Amino acid sequence: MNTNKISILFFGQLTELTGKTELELSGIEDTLAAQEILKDLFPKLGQTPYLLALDREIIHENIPLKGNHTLALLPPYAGG
Amino acid sequence: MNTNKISILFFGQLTELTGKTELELSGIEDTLAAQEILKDLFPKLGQTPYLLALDREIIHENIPLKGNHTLALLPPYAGG
Amino acid sequence: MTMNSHRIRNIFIQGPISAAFIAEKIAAHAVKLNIGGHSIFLGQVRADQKENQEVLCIEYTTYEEMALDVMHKIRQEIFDQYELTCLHIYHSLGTVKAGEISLFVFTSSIHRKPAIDACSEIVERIKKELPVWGKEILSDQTHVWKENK
Amino acid sequence: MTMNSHRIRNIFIQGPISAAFIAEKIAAHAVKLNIGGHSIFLGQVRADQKENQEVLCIEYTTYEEMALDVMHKIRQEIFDQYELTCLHIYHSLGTVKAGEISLFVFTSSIHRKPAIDACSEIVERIKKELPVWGKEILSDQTHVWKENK
Repeated sequence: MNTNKISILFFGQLTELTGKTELELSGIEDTLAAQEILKDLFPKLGQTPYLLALDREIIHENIPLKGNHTLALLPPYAGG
Repeated sequence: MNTNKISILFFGQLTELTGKTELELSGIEDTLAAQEILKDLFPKLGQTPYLLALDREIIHENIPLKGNHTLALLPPYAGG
Repeated sequence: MTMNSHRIRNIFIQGPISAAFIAEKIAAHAVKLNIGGHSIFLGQVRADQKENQEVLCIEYTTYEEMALDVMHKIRQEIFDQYELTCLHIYHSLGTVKAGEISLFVFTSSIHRKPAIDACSEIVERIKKELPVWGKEILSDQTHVWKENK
Repeated sequence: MTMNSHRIRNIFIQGPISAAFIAEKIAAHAVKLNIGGHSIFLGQVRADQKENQEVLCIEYTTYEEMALDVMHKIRQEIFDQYELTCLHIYHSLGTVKAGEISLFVFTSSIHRKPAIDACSEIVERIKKELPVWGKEILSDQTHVWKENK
């Protein structure tokens, strides 16, 4: 059984949309599963573009989650 | 008979080479004639690259000189 | 290739970047006698019209741990790619008003071309890769979220 | 297209360009609320090795009447070519020591690209087209004449 802890971080407009800056999930198989759960918790996430960063690295495909990780949801950047 | 007055200006290393910053020539037909006279006066000019500016505009061909003008000898630039 | 190129530097400054701060950084390079050219980019907050209101200021936030990783990687790659003598980058966090400066990129090199090219590439990469968000506060106290194109 | 674009401006400054002067020019743009990006180039005198000596300083001279004509033409062409909000150019005359700044080009625009591209093009044109000469004074008090490539 997967007992990992996944810290979820929200930034920018996603903090407004979810009302949170972070939350913790556990027992998550992979990043796609995390995204599905988050979409159930916060349906508006489905309409919003964002990138995923796993442990501070942008990921573009589904990654299995063994052990503890940080998964950040990054809306479009506005630096500069 | 051509009684024009041509002010000759020297800049940069040409002031060292000629020992002058300016001089006046008169009765000069065209810019090529001015260059020949200057080369006779200052033989070292023959070995030195320079551009000619007639009345503050770079020229690349021989120009007849009617009336009074300023002819400047411009060695390689070093601005910046 | 350069001092400190392996150390992670903090690039973030609370509030706007002042002209005095920029001057101080410029003046500090007068002792580097092999530098022939500096290139500087400054990003300034615009009072754009949005939803019939005017942008008064931007509140910048970041994911700092990731941003410093990203910036460190950009620094390394830029130093590998261009013959730079120095490279300094500062970005504001918190509130920066219209007319104030939020980004300061400063490159130096022996001849001018590496400094100019590197500066412009760093600005592009910061806009695309640095996890920073900007909440534009409008004159009616509503807000919109800025998005880089 | 811009204020004063038809007036011939003097670009020359006696001696080096100070960081404080640069800061003053940057700060003056905080009231221009439509500017999004500034690009700055600074030329700094290098202590190059020449003929086994070190360059201590450069003594700059110009053909001022012609230089101002040339600069005016460059300004006009750059404003025609790029969507600039502002353009400022300063060049030193007289003695500028190694480590000091002799050229300051400062462009501003609504979005960053015109400022960046125009600044770099102006620097290239100044090096090629501006009638300015530089006598490099070496550590043994002899001199050589600088030539732009």
